[in-house]
Parts: sequence; structure tokens; C-alpha cells
Amino acid sequence: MTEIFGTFLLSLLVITAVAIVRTKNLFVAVMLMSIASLLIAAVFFLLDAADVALTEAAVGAGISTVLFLGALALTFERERPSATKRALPVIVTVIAALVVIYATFDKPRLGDPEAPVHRHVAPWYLEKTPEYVDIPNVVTAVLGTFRGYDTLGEVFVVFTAGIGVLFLLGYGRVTRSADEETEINVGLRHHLIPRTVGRLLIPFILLFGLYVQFHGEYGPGGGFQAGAIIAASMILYALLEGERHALDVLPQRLLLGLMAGGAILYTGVGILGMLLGGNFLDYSVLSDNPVAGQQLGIILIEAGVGITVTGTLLAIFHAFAARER
Amino acid sequence: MAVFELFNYWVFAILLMIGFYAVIAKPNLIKKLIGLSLFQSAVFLLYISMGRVEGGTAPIFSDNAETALFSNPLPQVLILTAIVVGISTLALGLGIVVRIREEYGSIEENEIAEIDRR
Amino acid sequence: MYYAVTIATLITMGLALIRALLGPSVYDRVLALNMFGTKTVLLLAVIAFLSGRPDFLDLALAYALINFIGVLAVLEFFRSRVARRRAQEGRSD
Amino acid sequence: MNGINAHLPALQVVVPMLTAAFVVLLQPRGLAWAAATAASLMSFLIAVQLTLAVAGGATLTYAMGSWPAPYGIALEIDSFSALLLLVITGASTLALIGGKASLESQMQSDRQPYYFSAWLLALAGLCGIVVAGDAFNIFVFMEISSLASYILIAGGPDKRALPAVFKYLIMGTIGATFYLIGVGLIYMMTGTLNLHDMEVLIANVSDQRPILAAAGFITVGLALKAAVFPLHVWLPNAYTYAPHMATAFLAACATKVSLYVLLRFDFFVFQGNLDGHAFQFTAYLMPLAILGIVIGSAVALFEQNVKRLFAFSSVAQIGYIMLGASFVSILGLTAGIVHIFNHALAKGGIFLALGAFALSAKSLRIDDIAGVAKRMPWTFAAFVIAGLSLIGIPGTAGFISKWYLINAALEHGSLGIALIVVILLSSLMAVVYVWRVVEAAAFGEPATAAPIAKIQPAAFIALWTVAILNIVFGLAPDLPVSLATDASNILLGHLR
Amino acid sequence: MDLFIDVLSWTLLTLGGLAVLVGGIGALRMPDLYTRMHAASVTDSLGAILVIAGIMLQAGLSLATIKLAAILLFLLLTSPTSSNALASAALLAGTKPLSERSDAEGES
Repeated sequence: MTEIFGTFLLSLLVITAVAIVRTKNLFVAVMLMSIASLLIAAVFFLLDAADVALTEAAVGAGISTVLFLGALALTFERERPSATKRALPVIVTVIAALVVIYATFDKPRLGDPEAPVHRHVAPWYLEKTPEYVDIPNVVTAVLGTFRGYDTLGEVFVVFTAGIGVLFLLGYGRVTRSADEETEINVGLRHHLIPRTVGRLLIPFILLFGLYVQFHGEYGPGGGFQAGAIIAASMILYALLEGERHALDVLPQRLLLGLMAGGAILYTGVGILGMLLGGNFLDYSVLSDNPVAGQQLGIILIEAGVGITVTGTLLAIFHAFAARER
Repeated sequence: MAVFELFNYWVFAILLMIGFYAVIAKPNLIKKLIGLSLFQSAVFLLYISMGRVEGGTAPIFSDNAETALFSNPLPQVLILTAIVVGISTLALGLGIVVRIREEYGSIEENEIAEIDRR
Repeated sequence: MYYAVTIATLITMGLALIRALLGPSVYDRVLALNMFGTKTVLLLAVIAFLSGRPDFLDLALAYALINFIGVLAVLEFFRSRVARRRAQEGRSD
Repeated sequence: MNGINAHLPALQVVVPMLTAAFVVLLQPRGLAWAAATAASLMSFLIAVQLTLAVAGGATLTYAMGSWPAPYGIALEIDSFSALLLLVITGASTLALIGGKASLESQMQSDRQPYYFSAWLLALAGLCGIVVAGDAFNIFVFMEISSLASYILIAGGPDKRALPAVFKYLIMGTIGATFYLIGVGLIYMMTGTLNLHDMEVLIANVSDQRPILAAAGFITVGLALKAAVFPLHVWLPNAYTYAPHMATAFLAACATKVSLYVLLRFDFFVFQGNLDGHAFQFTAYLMPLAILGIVIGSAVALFEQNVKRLFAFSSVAQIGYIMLGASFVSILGLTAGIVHIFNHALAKGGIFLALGAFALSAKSLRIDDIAGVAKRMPWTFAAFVIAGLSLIGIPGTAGFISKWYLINAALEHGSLGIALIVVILLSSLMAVVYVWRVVEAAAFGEPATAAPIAKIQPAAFIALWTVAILNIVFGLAPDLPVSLATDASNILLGHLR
Repeated sequence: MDLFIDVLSWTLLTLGGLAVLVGGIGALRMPDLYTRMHAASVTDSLGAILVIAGIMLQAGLSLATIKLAAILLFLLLTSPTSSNALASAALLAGTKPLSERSDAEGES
């Protein structure tokens, strides 16, 4: 039955994707992207990938929608109709489509437990996680320690993007006069109800973010998801109270510190492992008991991930929002 | 039926092509980035689909879980990383688009090329 | 019975999607987006029970909150667009 | 293997990465540059140390987090990676030393800490790709290096840098995503991500369609990132409008690292296992390589912007590397790999010199650099040496790789003769386009009174180091040639 | 007693499913924005209450019920808020035409 649900959602997804490409209104395309993200996240959930579903929802439906809107506010909302030749793109797309379709026929059937992916490497993770790391969430174990180096890379990808946006947009800011300020930068504060409810909710969202951060070993969640949720709550604050107020609470300089600090924390844990006689990112030497060491290491690096992601996403958001002034 | 059992992969192929077409055919820069996001989402779907095990559940040990059959954690880890990479690329791309808009007053590829030629 | 609710939710998601595609105004689309989001939350809650993993309700909660922030961001975008338009018109006068 | 030496493979990546995180926090800009240069120099020393360790064909492996190979991520360093590491870290260090003055003139100082951070991230990303032994890890570091290079290029003072970098971003992301699809398809059929493990396991499924499609996706994706003709369209503008120091760095190593991954993946995983793959590899890549050589050189003949001229020359030089590899022979591969090294020397030197020229010329159009030789004779001399090396005059480094290439071509009978004609023809074109620049610089009369600027001592040292290296490795090419020979033996050793 | 709870929860779930469905149809079929909003938000809230109450009865007293209560509370707080913000934004737009149709006509 879940397969049929999945099929239905995927069909909706295809329809949405076609509509996204066809619409000339970029704003509509962005909203449909948000719907597409929710759809694909629901599909991931049905495919038993809880962590990925959480990430996709937080990133796709939340953060990337906000970023797209921020960029649209600074550019244009409509695509110009154009009379460019479409022949080459169509040919290239068709060729790529033929290759993909050609490849599809020999793929193992969906959910086949005998497929090669389930026979090699993955069973080792499922089998050894209780022994080496002893946390219930195998995804977090693989992410944090077995493939911790990839995750370190991931943190630096986020960091690089943050550096890039700050480099591109974080200078040459035009300071506006005070009356203009009140005109544009008031946020949703005229609207009493969203503001009241939002204020009420922000602490709970923050709390939930922390829960996701520290519950990552036991359930779906972890540093990245938590970072996205906490960043989203601060973005909500900026929407309700005006961007200037949000910057007063968390100034750009501090955000830069968070960005770098999380990355440094993660790398530092890795180097600590090296100094204590293990290899880089070997957490088992962090404590007398290797399993406890692994758990400590995962908590620390997840904290690093969360800090960097929060800092970077907020820095990027403010870089876009400040450009609007 | 073989075609139906591979349904996710067909959707992967379709999404991939829709996104790819938008990236290379649309002159609007933001539309290109939207296409790029779709294109990457398709790849996420490919990975997550291959990690599923029939009758399994998410790879999180729990007392509530009735089965001892878990889906494959590795593709999920890879896609977590890939999603992050995707949003990073998107943020940087949007930053560049905003700067292009400021310098050129347009976000249409052909108009920008026109301005450069002058 | 969970199945019946799931199917009803799925169909409603489909209807909301149609509304989002038809428009006609952007506000209709925002309405559809909001509706779609809440339906996704319900869907996840039901499916978490259907598949015997009630510990995944966290996801439904996260979706609810992301959806709220998304909708508010869209509305804020409208509001600031009005302000931007006015500012532009003011300058051109 | 003890003490810190055992950790060098990890430190090669970690040192620049960690410094990058610290650099953004450094407020005074001079400090950012100094920290970046120090980190870059340190990774160069690590690369030297690693080269010594693998000289003679040894392979170093390092298990990240102490987890055994197919389960954890392994780093792997052999002669091929060592050669690339030398090129990357050397180019980065010399470009940082030599390009500081030109960067000061091209960028506001408050943006510079971000820029140097991005620089180190690019360095870390490129090193990370080269030392990785895991297919997905390569993707992650490819993205770090790509995102960082977008920033490096977007820092250009000309607004045309922005559309150029956007195009690069789109094509680079398509390339990386294609690579990801390919890796996914292989993972689907084998269940592993480790390159060595893949090589063994793929043998059972080598006739399956997903594997064949994966070979296509990975080759096309990496060729996009490596700017192999006709997928090079992002390269000329990106190199032209980047700040000069970034051009010197990226032109020396960025595309080569993608070529490295392409060759490594292809020879480790596909060549030995896929029926007819060796033939297809030659049949597809050789014509593209030749077209790239001819068209890249031909376009360079008519370019008016000097940086763009040499960017098109890079397209041609990538063609040489591909041509060598497409022979699938010891000599051919050696020629290609040595050319990675030598081209980095020649192009790095040329772009460093151009960066110095730019200080005393209105722009880098051919008309505008007229007479620059009189104002900067020493810089001009170094430029000429690097130019001769690019052409491949005996006594310079460029000659060595062309010599090996011709020898490799001779193994192929009449086809080889035709290829030699192509190589000579394009060398002739190189003579012409280098001459155009030299003529303008040496004999042209400056139209207006150009600003007289003296080259900074640091830039002078960096530039002449490169120029002298071009001659040293032309006369005594043992180091790159022996590393390249070991590398081609390793690559061909995977063909069973 | 168990039977009673089961019957009650199934009833709630069925009614919830119906309410959700009716809301969906309403959002599609109603003639203009405000009526659509009415249909969507009223049945939405009702549907959410019924469905989640139904699941809560099934879950019994456990952590899951608390989470469900949190979700319900959250939905009941945010859904009307979003509707309110949407309606006021649309009203604001009424004085200043912003709909796509008027966009297309107004600017060309």
C-alpha cells in the first residue's frame, strides 16, 4: 500500500515539476518548488529515510524558499518571453534521457532485499553500530563517525557558500535614511496576530531545534537539521520584528564567528583524535572507553555542524535582506 | 510488472530531464537555478530509492520497531551531504544573480550577452 | 482506517496542488501552499502510525513549523513588494 | 611511519581547511594574506614530504577515523597524486606570493579576508580530491573546490566576471551532478564507494546497462569540469575576468584535477573491467583532444585580449593531456601526466607575468600592452621564457612533454604521423600567438603615457622562480618524468 | 472498553478524513479567494482536530500522544494565523492590485 501512496505522490511531483518549468512567473515557480520539496520529502519518508525527509523539508521547503524569495525581491519576478533557439537543448536533453532510460531496465527492482547495495558495506554498518558506537540511529553513526570525513567536507561546503555570499553581497551597502527605514524595514509588525503568535512560537521552535540537535543519536535529526530549524526560527524573528532588530540580536560579526567556530570545532575534534594517538577523526581515543569516546565525538561534531549551519544560513539570509535596503 | 517496480527510477529519469532542460534551455538565470534544484532532487530520489528494503523501516533501532529489517543507511547519509551541497550551490548562485542584476539590470542570459557585446 | 484517512489526505493534497496550479491569483496559490503543508503534516502523522514508528512524529512537527515560516515569508515578500513599488513610484515622480 | 609523518595525508587537506576558517576572523587584511601564504607554503612542504614517501611507486593509505577501507573513507596517495599535489600547492604558494600586489589593485581591502579564505578552501578542496580514495568523497571535495573557485573568479573587478562565473557555476554543477549520478549507478550495482573495492566488484556486473551509463555520466561530468573540448565554453571568460592571481592559480591546476579524477576513475574502475572500453576511450577522446588542440590554438590566434588568448591556449593544452592519455600506453600517459606538470609551470608563469604587466598597462588588450617590455624588462624576460616553454622550445619544460607525446604517437604508425603533424601545427600556432604578444610588448609604441609601476619584489621572486623552474625542468626533467612514469605504470597496472 | 475506544477513534478518523476531503473540494470549487479560504481553513482545522484526536486515542497515554498534542496545538495556532495574514495581505492587495491578472494588464 505504501508503494501506491509513493506512486501517487511521485505523480504529483512530476506534474508540479512540469508546471514549475512552464510558468513564466518566477514567484509562482518558487512556491511550486516549495510544494515539490514537501512532496519529495513525503516520498523520502515513505521510502524509510526519516533523516533525509526532515532535511529536505527544512532545506527545500524552508530555507531555499526564503533564499529564492530574497533573491526575487532583489531582481525580477517575471521571466521575459524569449525567442531563442531551442533545438540544441532539446537534443542534449533527449540524448541524456535515452542514456538514463537505457540504464533503468537493468536496475534491481525497488525494495529488492537481494540488491547489491544491501549485500555489501551497508550490513556492516547495521551490524557494527551497536558494537562500536552504540547509538540507535545508524544514519547518525555513519554520518558522524564511519563517514565523518565526508561530513567535515559538507560543513566546509556550507562554510564556503557562506564566505561566497558574504564576499559577493556583504559590502558596498547603502545606508538608508531613518524615515525610509521605517517605511520599508518594519517587517510584519503592523500585523498584530502573526506577530503575537510568532513571538509565542519562537521559543518553542528554538527548543525544538535544540531537541533535534541533541536527539539526533536516538531519532531522526542531527546538526544539520537542527541548524536549519534554528536558523528558520531566527528568520521568523527577522520577518516579524524587522531585519534590523534581528541583526541587533545576532550581529553579522557574531554570525561569522559561528560559521568559522563550528567548522573549527569539528576540525579540532578531528585533530584531537590525532594528538591522542588515533587517526584524524578517530573519536574512540577521546575517552578511556572507545564506545563512550565515539559518542562524545559524535555529540561534539554534531554541535559543530549545527553551529556552522545556523551561522551560515543566517549570514546568507541577512546578506540578501541587507542588500534590499 | 517490471515497469511498475522501477517506477521511482522512471520518475528519476523524468525529473532529471525536466530539470536539465530548464537549466540549459531557459535564459532566465533564476529559472536556471530552479531547474538545477529539480535536477539535483532527481538524483536524491535515485539514491534514496535504491536504499529501500521491502518491508523494512528507517535505520533507527527502536523498541517499537516490529521488524529487524532496516533500509540502507549509506545512501541516506550520502544524500544528507548532497542536499547540503545543493543548498550551498543555490545560495552562492543566487548571490551571483543578485550581483548580476545590480551590474546589468537584467537576469536574462541573452540580454546580458547583448550588453556585454556593446 | 488509517488507510482511509491517508487516501483522503492524499486526494486533498492533489486538490490543493490543482488549486496551486490554477491560481488564478498568487493568494490562491499561497492558500494552496498552506493547505498542502498542513495536509503533509497530517499525512506524516498518520503514516508514522501506519508504519508502526510513532517516534517519527518529530518530523510532522518540524513540517508544521517550516510550513508556517514558509507561508509567513511569502506574505512578508508581498508586503515588502508593495513597499518597494511605492518607493520606486515615489522616486520616479 | 611514525609521529606526524603518518598523518601527512590528512594534514595535506586539514591545514589549509582549518586555516581558511581562521582567516575570515582575522581583521587586518595583511594578516589574512600572510596566514594564507603560510598555510599554502606548509601544504607545499607536506606535498614535498609525501612525494619523497611515494617516490619509486609506493602507495600511502590513510584510514580516516581509523575505520577499515570499504566502511570508512580511505585516503590514498601514489606518484600520480603526489605530482598533482606538488602542482597544486606550488601554484597556490607562488600565486599568493606573486599576485598580492595585483590583487591589492583589483579588490577593496575589506573583502580580502573572505577572498583568502576562499583561496585556502579551493586549495584544500583540490588537495582533498587528489588524496581521496573514495568516489563520494571526491564529490564532496570537488564541490568545496568548485564553490571556492567560483568565489575566486567572481572577485574580478570587471562586471563581466559575474556572468562568466554564473556560467561556470551552472556547468560545474551539472558536471558534478552527472558524476554523482554515475557514482550512484555504480554504487547501485556494486554496493561500494571505495575505488579499489569498486574495481573488484564491478567485474561481476560489468556488462549491466547501469554500469555502462555510469561510465558515460562520469566521463561527461568530469570532462565538463575539466573543460575538455567541446565542453570548455565556461573556461575562457572565467579565466579572463578573474583577478590575475586567481587566474594564475586556477589555470595551473583546477582543470587538471578534474582530468586526474577522470583518468584515475577510468583506469581504476572501467578500463580493466568493461569490454571494449579501452577502444571507446580512445575513439571518443582522441578526436576531441585533436579538435581541442586545433580549435583552441586557432581561436587564440585571433584573440585581442591577452588573458583570453592564453585561456584558449589552455583549451588546446588540455587537448594535449587528453591526447596523451587516449593512447592508453606507458609513453602516452607519461606524456599527458608530464604535461600536466609542465603546462602548470608555463601557464602559471605567463599569468603571473600578465598580472605584473597589468599594473603598468591600461588593460590587457594587445594594443594596450604595447611597450610594456621597456618598462618592465625583467618581467618581460620571464614572460618570454614561460612563453617559449608553452611553445615547447628545446631546453624548456614544455619541450619534454611534447617530446614524449611525439614518441608515443610514433608507436601508432601512420595515424601517429598524422598526429605529429597536428602537434607540430599547433606548436606553430603557439609560436604565432605568443609572438603576437611579445611583438606588441617589445616593439609596440605605447599610445598614451601609461602609468609606470615597478614590480613588487615578492612578485618578482615568484615570477622568476617559475621561469627558472621552466628551464630547470627542461634540462633535467627527472623529477616529473619519473613521477609520471610511475603514475602511468600504476594506472596501466589496473588493466588486467 | 477497548472496543469503545477503537470505535470512537475510527469514527473520529473517518469524520476527519471527510472534513479534510471536503476542505480540499471546497478550496478547489469555491468561486473566489475569500470563500476558498473559508472552506480551506475551517475544514482544515476541523479535519486536523478530528484526525489527530483519532490517532491520539489509538496511541493511548505515551510520548507519542504528547507529541501529537504539540502538533495539534501548533496547527491550531499557525493555521488561522496564516489565514489571517493571507487575508489581510490579499485585502491590502485589493486596494493595490497585485494579482497576476492585473499584473499582466497593468504593466503592459
